[in-house]
Amino acid sequence: MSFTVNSTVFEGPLDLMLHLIKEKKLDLFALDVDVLIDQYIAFVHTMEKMHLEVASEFLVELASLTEYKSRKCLPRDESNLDAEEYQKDTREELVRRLIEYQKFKEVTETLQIRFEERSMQIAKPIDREVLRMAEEENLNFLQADSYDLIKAMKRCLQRFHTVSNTEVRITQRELSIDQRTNQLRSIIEHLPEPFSFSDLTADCLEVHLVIVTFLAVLDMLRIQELIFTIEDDEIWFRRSGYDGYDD
Amino acid sequence: MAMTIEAVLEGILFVFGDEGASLAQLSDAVNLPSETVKEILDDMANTYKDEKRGFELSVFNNSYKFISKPFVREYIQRILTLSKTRTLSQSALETLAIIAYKQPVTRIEIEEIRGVGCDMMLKKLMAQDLVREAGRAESAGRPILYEITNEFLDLFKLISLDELPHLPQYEETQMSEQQLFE
Amino acid sequence: MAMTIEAVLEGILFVFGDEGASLAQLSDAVNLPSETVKEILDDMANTYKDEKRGFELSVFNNSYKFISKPFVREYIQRILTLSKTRTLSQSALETLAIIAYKQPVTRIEIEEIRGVGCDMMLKKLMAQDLVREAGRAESAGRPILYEITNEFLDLFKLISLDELPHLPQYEETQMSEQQLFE
Repeated sequence: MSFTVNSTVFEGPLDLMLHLIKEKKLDLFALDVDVLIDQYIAFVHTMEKMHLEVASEFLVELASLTEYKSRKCLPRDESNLDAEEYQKDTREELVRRLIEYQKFKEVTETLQIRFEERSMQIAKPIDREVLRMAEEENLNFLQADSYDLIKAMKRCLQRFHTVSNTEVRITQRELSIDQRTNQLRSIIEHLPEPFSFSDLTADCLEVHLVIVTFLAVLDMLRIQELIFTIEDDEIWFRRSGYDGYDD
Repeated sequence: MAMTIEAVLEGILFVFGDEGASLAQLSDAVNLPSETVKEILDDMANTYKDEKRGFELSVFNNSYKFISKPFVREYIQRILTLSKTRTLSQSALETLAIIAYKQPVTRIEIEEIRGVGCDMMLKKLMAQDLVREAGRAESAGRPILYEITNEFLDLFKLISLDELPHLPQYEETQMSEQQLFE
Repeated sequence: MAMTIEAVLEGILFVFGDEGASLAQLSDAVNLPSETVKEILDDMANTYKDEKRGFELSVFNNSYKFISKPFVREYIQRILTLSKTRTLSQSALETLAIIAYKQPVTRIEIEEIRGVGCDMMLKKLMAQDLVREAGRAESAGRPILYEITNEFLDLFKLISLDELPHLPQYEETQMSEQQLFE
């Protein structure tokens, strides 16, 4: 007997049985249970012979099917109807389980399609402005579990990922100090005063850009577009009100 | 500046991005009954279907958020590497499907249908916020019950669980066909 | 699905959010000369002026991004104040998550990942005993290092940091291994 599939592709014994039913063109709704059981037992034995690791669920099922088979082979005691009952129950139960599982497998295909469709669609990250506004609010109600934590982290990483990709393109072009100065002017427009050097480098993901930013800030201080104070180890900047342009 | 309720709702949803906003939050914000807001949002959702629009309104469990239309993704990929889309294994999908149709459901009930243990899988799905605990069953040992989350609805583009495709009912139909041909 | 260049551009700009996209990126994406794209964007910018729209197209230095219209802000504030939403704690959670996963960590490192300043947030978290200082880094300026506290573990019902769910990248590899061996 040749098998083109290995055990790892099956989700469990029921999945394997459904596969066998399909492969051997058996009818799930008028199932010849004996044929299926033979196929199943043969398959699992082959897996073992090939020294494949067989998951315990497959073996548990194997054991009960083997029991069913051997009981059937025993000479029938006419006075005892229990054996017949047992066989009927086992057969019906197996068919019922297979049909029930088949239903979910079928519906899973529909779900898979929906899932793939949805995964093509992207939501935009929450506006940083809202995060900033939220920062002002109180935290006393903070209620969360560790899953909330990982969700928050994922969100950060996703945003970080988007930023780093866009930034890579920008840095590739080697921003000049003048270009960075122009960028800083627009960044500063949205910053509440006083702002710190780290506020100005919040979008810098490479040291190179931090240095360019630093040089640009020095230049803006030189032309008195910005003024600074030092407090608590941090340099704070304000706009001087002077627009910084020479003309 | 001139503005309409639509504009306010669009603005809020735009700003909140992937957080989305609930119907309750939106009605609170604009100070209108939720039925009215829902109607406006329904109308809005329709206008986004226009071929000139690049995003649409997604609704699940009375939560709303904007998501880009599917065709946008390939264009974005030309200029930026998007993180790989999430994948769900066959076993994850099966487990989710069983929970969605049978919820609230115990681990044993799921395992009976799948025929395999799914302790690890449940933990993984919970870590991904697709499944959550929903109290305990009254039965012996009071086992934990599981149900699906809003995240699940979002991930499968379902407005609510009622939208799930019907489970096939082939016992009767197929059986009777069978009998016909016998 | 029917779509137009406008839709693609709108979709891209939508996904880029407050990062915005440059004219060069947008023309690359749709594979059209930048003059053509600029014209389309100019037209688009005009349509967003409609009173029914909640955001507009801002152009700066050949960089385009959607920003919400000014009147939206007060409604956002209302949602933040009225409903104790997850959004409210989103900031706090993000900051805590980064510290927990990367500790000991400097403020700059946190801000690099979050892309937002978090000076105030750190002060609040310290006031609540969820975060504490943990010496200074050896790097230039010897910035303060932060780590999480036992109260943090309590709040998140964790016995130790080892119990934190794995970060997504790890999860990815685990998932595929899992699939292989299942």
